[in-house]
Order: sequence, then structure tokens, then C-alpha cells
Amino acid sequence: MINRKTHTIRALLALPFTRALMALLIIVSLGMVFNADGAFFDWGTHRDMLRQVSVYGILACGMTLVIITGGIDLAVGSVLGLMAVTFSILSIRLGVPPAAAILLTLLLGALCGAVSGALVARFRMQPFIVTLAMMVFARGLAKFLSEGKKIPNYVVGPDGSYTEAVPFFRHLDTRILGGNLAVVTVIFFLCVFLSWLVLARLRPGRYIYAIGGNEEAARLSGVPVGWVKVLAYGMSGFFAAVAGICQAAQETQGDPEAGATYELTAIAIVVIGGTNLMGGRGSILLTLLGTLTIGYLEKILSINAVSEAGRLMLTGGIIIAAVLLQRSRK
Amino acid sequence: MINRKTHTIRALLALPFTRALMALLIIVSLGMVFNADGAFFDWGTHRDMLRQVSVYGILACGMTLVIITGGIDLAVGSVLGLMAVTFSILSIRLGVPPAAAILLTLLLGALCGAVSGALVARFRMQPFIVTLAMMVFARGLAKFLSEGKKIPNYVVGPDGSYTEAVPFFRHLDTRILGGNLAVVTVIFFLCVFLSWLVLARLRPGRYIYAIGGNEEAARLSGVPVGWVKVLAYGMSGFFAAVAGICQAAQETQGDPEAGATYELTAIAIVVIGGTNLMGGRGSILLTLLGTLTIGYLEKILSINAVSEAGRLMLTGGIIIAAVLLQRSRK
Amino acid sequence: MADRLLRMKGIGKSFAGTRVLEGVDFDLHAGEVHILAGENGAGKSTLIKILAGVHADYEGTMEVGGQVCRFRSPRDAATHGISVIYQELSLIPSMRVSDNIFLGRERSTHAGWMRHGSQAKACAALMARLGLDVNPSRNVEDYPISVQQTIEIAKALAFDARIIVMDEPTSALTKPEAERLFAIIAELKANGCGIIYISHKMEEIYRIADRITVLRDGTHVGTATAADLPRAALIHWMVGRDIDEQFPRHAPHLGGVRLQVEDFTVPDPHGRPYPLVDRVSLRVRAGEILGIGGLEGSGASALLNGLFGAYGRILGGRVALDDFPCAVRSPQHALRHGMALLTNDRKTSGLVLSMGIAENITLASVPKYSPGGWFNHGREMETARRHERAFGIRAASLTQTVETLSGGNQQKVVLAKWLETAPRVLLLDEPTRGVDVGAKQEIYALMDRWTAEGIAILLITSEMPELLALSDRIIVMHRGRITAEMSREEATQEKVLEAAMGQRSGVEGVAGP
Amino acid sequence: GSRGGNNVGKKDVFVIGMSQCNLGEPWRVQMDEDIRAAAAEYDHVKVLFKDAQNDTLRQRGHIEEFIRQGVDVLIASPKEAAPLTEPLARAYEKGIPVIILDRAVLGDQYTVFIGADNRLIGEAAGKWLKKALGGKGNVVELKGLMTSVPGVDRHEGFRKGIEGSDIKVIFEADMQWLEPNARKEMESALARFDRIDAVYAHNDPGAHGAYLAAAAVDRQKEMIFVGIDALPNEGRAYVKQGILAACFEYPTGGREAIDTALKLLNGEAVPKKIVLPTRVYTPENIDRGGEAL
Ligand SMILES: Nc1ncnc2c1ncn2[C@@H]1O[C@H](COP(=O)(O)OP(=O)(O)OP(=O)(O)O)[C@@H](O)[C@H]1O
Ligand SMILES: Nc1ncnc2c1ncn2[C@@H]1O[C@H](COP(=O)(O)OP(=O)(O)OP(=O)(O)O)[C@@H](O)[C@H]1O
Ligand SMILES: [Mg+2]
Ligand SMILES: [Mg+2]
Repeated sequence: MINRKTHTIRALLALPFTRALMALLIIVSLGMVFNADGAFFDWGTHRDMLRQVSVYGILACGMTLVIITGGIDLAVGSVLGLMAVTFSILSIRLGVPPAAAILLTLLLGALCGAVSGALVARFRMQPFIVTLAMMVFARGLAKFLSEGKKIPNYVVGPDGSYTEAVPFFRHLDTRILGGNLAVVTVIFFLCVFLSWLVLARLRPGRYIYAIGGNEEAARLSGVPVGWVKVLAYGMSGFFAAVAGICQAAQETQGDPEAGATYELTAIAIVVIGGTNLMGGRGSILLTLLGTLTIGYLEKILSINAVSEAGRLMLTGGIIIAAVLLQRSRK
Repeated sequence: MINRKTHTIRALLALPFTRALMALLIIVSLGMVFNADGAFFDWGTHRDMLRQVSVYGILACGMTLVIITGGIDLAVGSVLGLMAVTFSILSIRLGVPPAAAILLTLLLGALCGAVSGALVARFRMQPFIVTLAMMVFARGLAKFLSEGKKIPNYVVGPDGSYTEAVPFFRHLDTRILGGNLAVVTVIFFLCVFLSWLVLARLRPGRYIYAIGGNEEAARLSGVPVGWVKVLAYGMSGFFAAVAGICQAAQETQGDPEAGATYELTAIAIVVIGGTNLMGGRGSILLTLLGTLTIGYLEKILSINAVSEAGRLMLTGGIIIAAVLLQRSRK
Repeated sequence: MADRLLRMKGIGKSFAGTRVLEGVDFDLHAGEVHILAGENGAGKSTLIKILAGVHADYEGTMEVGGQVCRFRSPRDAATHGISVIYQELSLIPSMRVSDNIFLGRERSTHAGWMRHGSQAKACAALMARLGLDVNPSRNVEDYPISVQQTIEIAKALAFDARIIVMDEPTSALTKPEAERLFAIIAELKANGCGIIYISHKMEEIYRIADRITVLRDGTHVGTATAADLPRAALIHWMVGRDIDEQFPRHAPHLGGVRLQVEDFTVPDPHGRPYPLVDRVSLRVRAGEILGIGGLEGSGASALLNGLFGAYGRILGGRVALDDFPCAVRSPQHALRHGMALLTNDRKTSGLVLSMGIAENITLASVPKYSPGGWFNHGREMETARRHERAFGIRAASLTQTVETLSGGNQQKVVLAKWLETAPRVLLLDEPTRGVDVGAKQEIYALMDRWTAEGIAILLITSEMPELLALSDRIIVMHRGRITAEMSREEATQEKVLEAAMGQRSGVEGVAGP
Repeated sequence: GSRGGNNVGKKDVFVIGMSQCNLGEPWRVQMDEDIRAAAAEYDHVKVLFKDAQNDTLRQRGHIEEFIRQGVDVLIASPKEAAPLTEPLARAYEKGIPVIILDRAVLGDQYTVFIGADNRLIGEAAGKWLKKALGGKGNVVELKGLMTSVPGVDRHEGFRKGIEGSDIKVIFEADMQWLEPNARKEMESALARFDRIDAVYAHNDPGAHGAYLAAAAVDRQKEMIFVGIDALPNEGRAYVKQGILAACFEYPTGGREAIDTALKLLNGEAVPKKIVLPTRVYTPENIDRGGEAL
């Protein structure tokens, strides 16, 4: 009887979900110890953490899909920047109504991703290098479209006064539930939900896991490998566009430099969650936990005003520690 | 007879080496067309290209070893920065003689790599995340050691004049053969030679390929998988230290920010050469060709003063084109 | 006994809480072949992996050459004169043959300088001794699986090992190659080596066995000399009950022509001018099993893969299904036309090892379980349960990942997957590879039932008795062409082998290349 | 093409090589823009722009290329002092007029240095804040990259400026010149401190990010925001919008560089060092074009 019990606990502890949760709990308890004069116990801190990490989390949703297919998408940060610029140009400069601008931006983001996916699928190129090229290209395009300058959300009147150009930016960067939850966080949760639907409840999810697990077996079982890859990278681009719009709204401008190095954070989130970079395994819930872990880590370092050097060293150390917890049996 | 001939040519064209060479030749011929008023036909241009690409090439040597084991080393850029700082502190601040400072720096670099390797081998952690953590940590350590400031190779005299502190920096950043070849380029070639020895002529090379080809089979065949990984990552750290010393010499200072994003260039070089990121295949000669390809690409864009946006977009496009040429059959 | 090479006593082993071996005793004498038998998942491979130093944490003791040992690594075991041919190929496909042969025991100077030339020469000599036509400087992946398997055998023999373990060495070998292996085994015995041999093939076992040890569910059932353990008793030891060991092939109810193939050609993927399949024509009727015989490189596997669209659009020839022309472009397309292909390597092309049993079973019919895109997990589980019962898949739960299943159960999962697509034509490439007697019997019964339901089956198998007993008609291929066709009644082992070596009989010949 | 040749005066087109160390910062984009705009006023001036992507050695390569190409004037806004001293000195020795913009190099092997003084600007910001806060208060300092010289100068100058007052810097963090980072750090500061009187950010986007953080918790009225750079579409626009209480111009010197280059080409004498005047912009004076310091 006792034996059986330890056995169950052991099995539970071996679950990726439990491990990811443990990593998160350890970080949170660190926060309780180093609470910066109680700032950590203020809901505002958690709300802000959630807002800050939302953009990374949104990118990580798409990254999860791509990583489960056995690929990687290094372009998300650049596509975020490109889409922040695109959305700003559309809505601020060209006066396209927000709804239409959003739609167009999301489509273009999905297109960027789909192009990577198509290159990976059609020419069997390595995802790392394809998306690296896309990363460089999208950044160039963002700079080209914006002429290297930020596109701020205001218009200068004839009398030299500044007025907000598109109120939608402000609406996106606000809070709901009595100011207790940022709208971008809600969007992040929606993205998590959408990814969960795709991965766990819809047909393509099954294909995504199958391709990551054994592409050849999947192909011989009639899985439309090419299309599924285009879909996965396309969704990654779509989420990058969502993140780009959120980023632009929070910055009140479209910055062609936005999102630089965000891809690394997104990957770190996915891996810290416990999704395997080899593909075929993982889930979006793990990514949600990973997002919170990274979010709290950053927040705790920030409220304690840890120096830059210390911050980097601690981040490196804690990533290793978290992944050690996660290390899969295989 | 004719059939046999086309067959041989086909087989030749299918060789990774031939493909990498073709990519290089295409870039070079682009340079001949866009020669910037003949600047491309000046040997000085090629000499400078070689000097500029040497540091990347040195990193790419270590990256090749790691990639052939089926891993990746994202930390090389940061370790370069850390070692540039270490070398500068040792030789400029502490007055350690150059030879001893070099030795110590190389050892420490190898140690950084070996730590990544040990984590990958001992705990079966994913190389991507281990070296990502090491990348963040090493950057933090570099900033910590240097207190966030550059360590310049001069002393300010009582009269406010600047005098060189360690002449060795200048000696390393000079040219030989009648000014026709930079010393750092010679060092790069030495690194290529060393890697070639290891990969093609020494026993550990067989093990590196074997682990990348099928780790489990290698283990069953009695390959000391753990040690070989420590060796591969250790060598990558060693080469990063070599690159760090070269970088410090060329910058005449130890910059804690040095080498940021160099890892991506190093990976791009290896992949454009035709070494497969899946591991088990590739060679250092391919990396040499890849280094030249990237070097010429940058040089051509630079001498033609292509705008930043255009440069990024062209780089992205050309990487794709080069890899399309390379795409392996499997 | 003085010439006892090995003695394992009370060996126990668990994986993450599951008991795999319990109190197993095993010993090996010089100059004997000791068969290790048992069902799939009985623990045979685990036992020899302990011997080989792969698993270092186990209970019990081990004596090699009278000396108590505990190996920490495969290298450790190798230095004690133990050489292993593993069940899963342990070659590095992307490396040269000579590098593979010497992997872990390279010929190099003390400084580590490789002596490639010396290795290549020694490798060539070894290949010649074993009668293999293999170029030491080519990559292993350039050779078909059967040749790779013989390279693996050569690798185990390259060093003077006293104890040689062979874990299903013939699972990918054709008859003549297996014969060559038996000759080698005889030679090794004569030289005083001890051989531990694992196999599911009864003919083989009785051909070479001196003694037999049987494991069941990780426990030691018994050890006996081959003479004292008749076939029926061995099977009883293995599965714990009697099995009526025969090929249940009922009189076929042949229907109309289901699959008609004319001048089917698969070009060489590397552009060499010799096609893998060269203008093959054949017909299979509903309810018929057409057996395809042939040696390594015969093109039989390529024929099935090509028909299924695994190499893309058909480049030469015509295919008709139930009299409708059908130009298959991809596996997806072939599936839609009612074809199903069981490949000869379940690990690399049959299963998604990281997915569960149920998920693998429905993988080829996902659209059926996700009408409108929404996945119906309940129905999926129902189906999986149905197949679990029908095939007798033994697993803790249907969500268990298939990587943790034994070979036989894995094979049943693949079969279930293809059956779930309700195929009209079933292409089977080595359906019983690595499957134990009990499971084999079940698969034979299933094949018989499927033909009764009107499915046409194309069957490749390297086990001659299986081919002769199951096929209603047999064609034999050699270098991409059909060299013989015979009815069930006409077929004999000799005739098939003769045709497989290239002698033509009864078929319109086309001039050779 | 207009390569080589020593007799500059006779040429119909002057080629000016401009090596920018990095175009990731809006301020530097503006510098290139200013140069481009100034050069566009002269028909016979052509500028070649190169961007070193924040890489010292790449910038060194650019300088070597310009030398080989034989540009008529070389403008460089160096990433680093020490490592680029040598290459620029080589150009200078070859007789190419060398104009150093913004960041200085070591020694005197160049023709002209044009730049503003970050330390002075930081100090001015400190003094301004001292006055605005009445000599006491809690200040958050959002620093630029502290491995860069401007970051250090703006920090040290500021500390000097507030010296001797009761102003306390209660929270400081490195935001790496990036607005999203500034917002994050400011949120942490807001969570920790109930009373913040002012935010001093090393650049305007940083101050803007801090403002957004404060506005999100409705505390933007509690404090004032001060930034540096005063680009037309950033800092000055923020002042105009009432977001920043003050911003201090850090002039790019782009126009001055072209003017100086033409003077040099015409053989006129120019001073070795041109220190650019800076201005402060506040809501009161913004419509008047700021106020010189
Ligand atoms: N590394 C492992 N981790 C967990 N379980 C394992 C591992 N290796 C083997 N097993 C389990 O141990 C049991 C015995 O497996 P083993 O491979 O020894 O069987 P076998 O007798 O060789 O079967 P087969 O005839 O199919 O090769 C099986 O249930 C298998 O699932
Ligand atoms: N177009 C192609 N693309 C990729 N691989 C191919 C192509 N054509 C053939 N092959 C490979 O060549 C092999 C041909 O095998 P062949 O038919 O000669 O096998 P076989 O004689 O039945 O031997 P075995 O039983 O060992 O598979 C196939 O298994 C397949 O892997
Ligand atoms: Mg086995
Ligand atoms: Mg076959």
C-alpha cells in the first residue's frame, strides 16, 4: 500500500506538467523571500508581470506549435517588429480603420510565417536557417517601410499641437476587471486558448505532434506534412503579428526595432516549460507555466533592482536550474 | 560513355563541397558585377574581407565541431566577450605577460565550453537551452568583471597623454607577407587546420561524427559519449577564447559587449557551408567555404554602401538562395 | 565446469518502477550456442544489455571467465571479450563502413592519430572473409538494411571476442545471408567461442541450438538442451499455453481483379541508370495473398513503396484498382484509394514512438475521427479498445506511448493502424519481423480473416515457410524484375531461391542490363 | 565616379563617406537624416552611408573601404574611441579630411571633432530637476546601456548636477536605451515606492516608457518626467503633448558636419573641436524652439 503510494507520487513527479509547476513554484517562493519590501505581495506587481510577459507569451504560443513539429522559428521577433510597423503605418499613416488594419496585419504576419513554413516543407530546408534568413529579411523590411524611424501615434495639427491619431492603441493598452488585468494579458490567454484548441482538440494538432514525432511515419500515414508545416509556421507568424499589434499599442508607436532578441526569450519559455526541442512532445499548458516562470524571474530581478551583470548571471543560472528539474528521462 | 560522364558530373554536383563552392562562386561573381568602381578587384578588399571574417570563422570552427555532434553552441559570442575582457584584465590591468595571459584565457574559454558540454552530457539537457543559459551567464560575468566598462589598452600619463599599455595587442593586429595578410587571418587558418586535424585525422573526430550520426549506437559501440561532448564544447569554448583575444587585439580593448549575436553568424556560416544541423555530417572545409561566402557577402554589400534596410533584406534573400543550392537530398 | 565462459545469477532489473527481470540465471559454455527465447517483452534484450554493460544498475551477480564482474559501460564489457550484435541496428549510417567496424576500437597511434589506411585494409579483409561485397569507404547508409545487418555482424566479429551475443541477427536477412551467418557461427563454435543467440524463428533455433533458455515475463522458465526440448514444449514454455503452430490459410474466396499493375517502374533515386523496379506487371484478386520472394536488392520493397506513392508520383507504368486507373501521387492519395502499406521498419517509418497507442492506431484515418476538424477523442478510444481486443495488444493503457511497448505489440499497433483505414489492398513488407511465435500466429490468422473479407494482400517476407504457406500465388523478383511466378502448389523453397538468384522460369524475359 | 585625385577643387562631384556605428537608435537615424538633408542642398555633394551595426570591427572595415575608395571627406560617428583611433588616423595621414561626430577618438589624428557634451547635458538635467523639485524629492533614474560612454556620462553628469541637494535616487535600472524595458523597470519602481517625484531617463523613449507605466496606474500626475535627446518626433513631441516636463537636446551635428566638410573642401580653416550647443525644451518654451543652455 505504501509502496503503491510512493509509486504514484513518483509517477506524478515524472510528469512534465508537475515539473514545470515545481520550477514555477520555486521561482515564486524566491519572490516571496526577496519581496522588495513587500512589493511582491502587491497584486499590482503580478498584474504588471502578466502584462510584461504577455508579448513574450504570445510569441511562445506560436513557437510551441513550431517546436512540436520539430522545427524552430527564429523570425518571430523580427516579424513582431515588422507587424508593429505595418499596423502603425496602416492605421496611423494610411488611416485604415483599426479592425481592417488588424485583419490585414494578422494576415500579413501569417503570410510571413507561411513563407518560412513553405520553404521548410517544400525544399526540406533546415528551419533554423530558413527562419534565421526570414529574421534578417523581416527586420530589413520593417526598416525599409518605416524608413528606420518610429511611427508615433499622433498627428500634428496645423497649429503645431499634437493629438492622438488612433485611439485604438490606447484601448488595447488598458485594463479590465476593475483595473486588475491588462487587456494584452487577456489577449495572451486567448492565444493560449487558441493554441490549446489547435493542439489538443483539432485535427491539425494531431498532425503537428505526429510530424514532430516521426515525420516519415506521418507522411506514410497520409498526413499532409507540407500543409501542416505551413500551418504551424503560419500560426507562429500570426501570433507574432498579434504580439506586434500589442507591442505597438503598448509603445504607442510602431518601432522597426521592436522585438529584437524576443525569439530567444520565446524559445526559453517553451523549453523551460518542458516542451522538447526535438519535437513530438509538449503542450501549450507547459508553455503557459514557462511564461509565468520567465515572467516572475524577470519581475523579481527587476523589483529588487539587481544590477545588469547580476541579472544576467542569475538568469543564466536559474534557466539551468529550471531545466535540470525538467530534464526528461529520454 | 556520354551517360557515364553526365553521371559523374551529377555525382560531383551532388557533393556538399561542390555545392558550397558554387555558392561561394556565385557570391564572388556578384562581387565582380557590383564591384564598386573596381574596388572589388583590389587585393586590399579581399585582404580586409579576410581580416573581418576571421573572428567569425574562428567561432565557426568550434561551432562545426559542436554541430557535427548534433548540438549547438549559442554561447560562443558571449564567451568571446568574456574572454576579451579576461585577456584584457590579465594583460593590461594585472600586467600578466602576454604568453601567460593567452594560455590562461584559452584555458578559461575551454572551461566555459566544457561546462556547457558537461551539462549536456551528464544531465542530457538540450544543447540549445544549456548554451543559451551559458550565453546569458557569460555576458553577465563579462560585465561583472569589467564593471560594465571597456578595458582599453592604454595608460594615461600624468600629462594626460595616452600611451599603449601592452604592445602585444598591436602585434596581433598587424599584417604579414608584405602587408598582404592579416595575422588574425593566419590564426583563423590555423584554427581551421586544427579542427581539420581533430575531425579528419584524430580519434576524437570519429567519435564526434559517430555521436552526431547516432548517439545511442555510438554509446553501444563503446564511444565515451560524455567525454567527447565535453571535448567538442570545450573546443568551441577554446576557439571562442582565441576569437576573443583576436577581437580584443583588433579593438585595442576588452569590450564586455563584444561578440553579441556573433553566434548567429557562426551558425549561418556552418550551415551555408553545408554542414547539417542534425549532426553526423559535414566538414571543416565546408565551414571554410561558408566563411568565405559570408565574408564576401558582407564585403560586397559594404563596399556598395547598400542601405541598412536593403542590406538586411538582401542578406536574408541570399542566405535562402545559398542554402537552396545546398539542400541535401535527405 | 572449466570452460564456463559466463554465469549470471539472480539477475533483476527495473525501469522506473516496472519490474522487467526477476531472479534470472543464465550461463554459457565455450563452444556452444545458447538460445535465449521468449515472447516479445520477456526481457531477453534487457538481459543481454546487462551483460554488455549498457545497463549498469541491476541486481544479481555476473561472472565472466570465473571472475566476478560488474560492467559500467559497453567499452568495459568489450575489454572482457564480449561482443554484441544489438537488435536495433547500432551502426552510424552517415559514416564509412570501416569507421563503423572499428568504432570505439579505432586503429590509431597513442597520440590518437587515425590509421585510416590500415583500417580500410583490415576491413576489406574482414569483408572478404565473410564473403561480403562491401566497399569499406562507402557510407553504411548507401547499403540496404540487409547488408547493414551483415555489416553489423562483421563488426561484432572483427575482434577476438570470447562471448558473442546475437540479438535477432537474422530479422533483416534473407535465406542465403542467414546461411552464411550459420556457417560463421559454426566456425566460431569450433574456435571455442560461446554464442548467445536470440531469435523468434523456430527453424533457426533448432538448426543451431545446443541449449535453450526461456524467459517469460522477466522470469527464468527453464534451461534445457535442444534435444530435450521439443518444439511444442518450447512454445509452451514461452507463452505458457499450447499453440497450434501452423499456417491457418483457408481456401481463398477469390473475387475479381483488385489491383492491376502494368510495366511499373521505379527509377534509381540517385540517378543511376538501373531502375530499382523495372517494368513489373502483376495482378492481385480480391481475397488473394500474392507473395513476393526475393533477395536483398530485389526491388520488392521498392515496388510496394512505389505503388503506395512513397516516392511521389508514379514515373513509369500504370496501376488500376478495381478496374479504375489510379495514378497515385502520394501516400495520402494512395490511402484515399484504399491502399495501405506496412513498411518493413516499424520504428523509422511505421510508428510515431512518442505518441500513444490510440493515437498511432488512428493516425492514418484521422479525418474519420475529426469530422469538421474537431477531434472526437471518445470515438478514438472506442476504436482503439476494439483493436486492442481484436489484436490482443498488451499494454497498461491505451494512452501509453508506443516506445515503451515490446516489438510484437508495436507491430500489432501498426497493423491495427492500417486495418483501421479499411483498405482494399494491403501491402505488407515483413509483417512478422521481430514478432514472437504467439503474435505471429495471431497475425497469420488475421491475414486469413482479412482476405476472407475481400482484401487483396501483397506480402513480402524473408521467412520462406511463411511465404510458401501463406501465399496463394508467389512471384519472385531479382534486380527489379519478376523472374518467376508460381502457384501455391508449384512453389518450393528451391524454386523460389533459384528464381531469386536470377534464374528465370515461366516468365517472359527481357534482356538484362 | 570620382575616385582618387588630389586636386579636390577641380572636381565636379565631392564624395563624402559617412560611417555610422549603428542605426538601431532613432537618434542616429536622425543624424544620417540630417546629413542627407544638408547634403541635398548642394548639387555636387554625394554621401555614401554605411552602418556598422554596432560592431567596432565592421566600422573599422568601413573606414578602410572609404580610404581605399578615396573619398573626399570622411565623416565617422565612431562606436568606440580606442579601436577606431588608428584606422581614422590612417585616413588622416593619407590626407583625407576626417570629421569625427559625437563620440571622440584618442589623440589628435583627425581634422575636426563635432559633438555635444553628454556630461554637461546630464549635469544640466540634474540642475534643472533640482530647481524643479525645489531641492528635494525621490527620483527614479532609468539608465541607458552602462557599457556605453554616453550612458556613463549622462549618469555621472546628472549625479553631479543634483549634488548638494536632498534629491534621492531611490531606484535605478539599466533599460538599455529601450522603451519597453524602461516601462518594465518603471513598473517595478512604482510597485516599490509610493512616492516618486521625478523620473530621469537617459533618453526620451525611456522617459516615455516610464510615463506609460505611471499612466497605467494613474500616477503620472504625481511625478515629472525628464529625458534627453529631443528628437523632433520623439522628445520634443512628448514635451508638446505634455508628457515630458523637460527634454534636453543632444544635437546630432549632421548639418554641422556637412557644413564643415564643405568648408574643408573649399580650403577654409575650421576649428579642431566644435562643441555643439544644447537646448532645453519645456512646455513653456517649446513653441519658441526651446532655450539654449
Ligand atoms: N529503457 C527502457 N525503459 C523502460 N522500459 C524498458 C526499457 N527497455 C526495455 N523496457 C521494457 O522491458 C521489457 C523487456 O524488454 P526487452 O527489450 O528486454 O524484451 P525482449 O524480450 O527483448 O522483447 P523482443 O522479443 O520484442 O525484442 C519490455 O516490457 C520493455 O517495454
Ligand atoms: N525514389 C526513392 N526515394 C528514396 N528512397 C528510395 C527511392 N527508391 C527506392 N528507395 C529506397 O531503396 C530501397 C529499395 O529497396 P529494395 O526494394 O531493393 O529492398 P529489398 O530488396 O526488398 O530489400 P529489403 O528487404 O532489405 O528492404 C527502399 O527500401 C527505399 O528505402
Ligand atoms: Mg529484444
Ligand atoms: Mg524488402
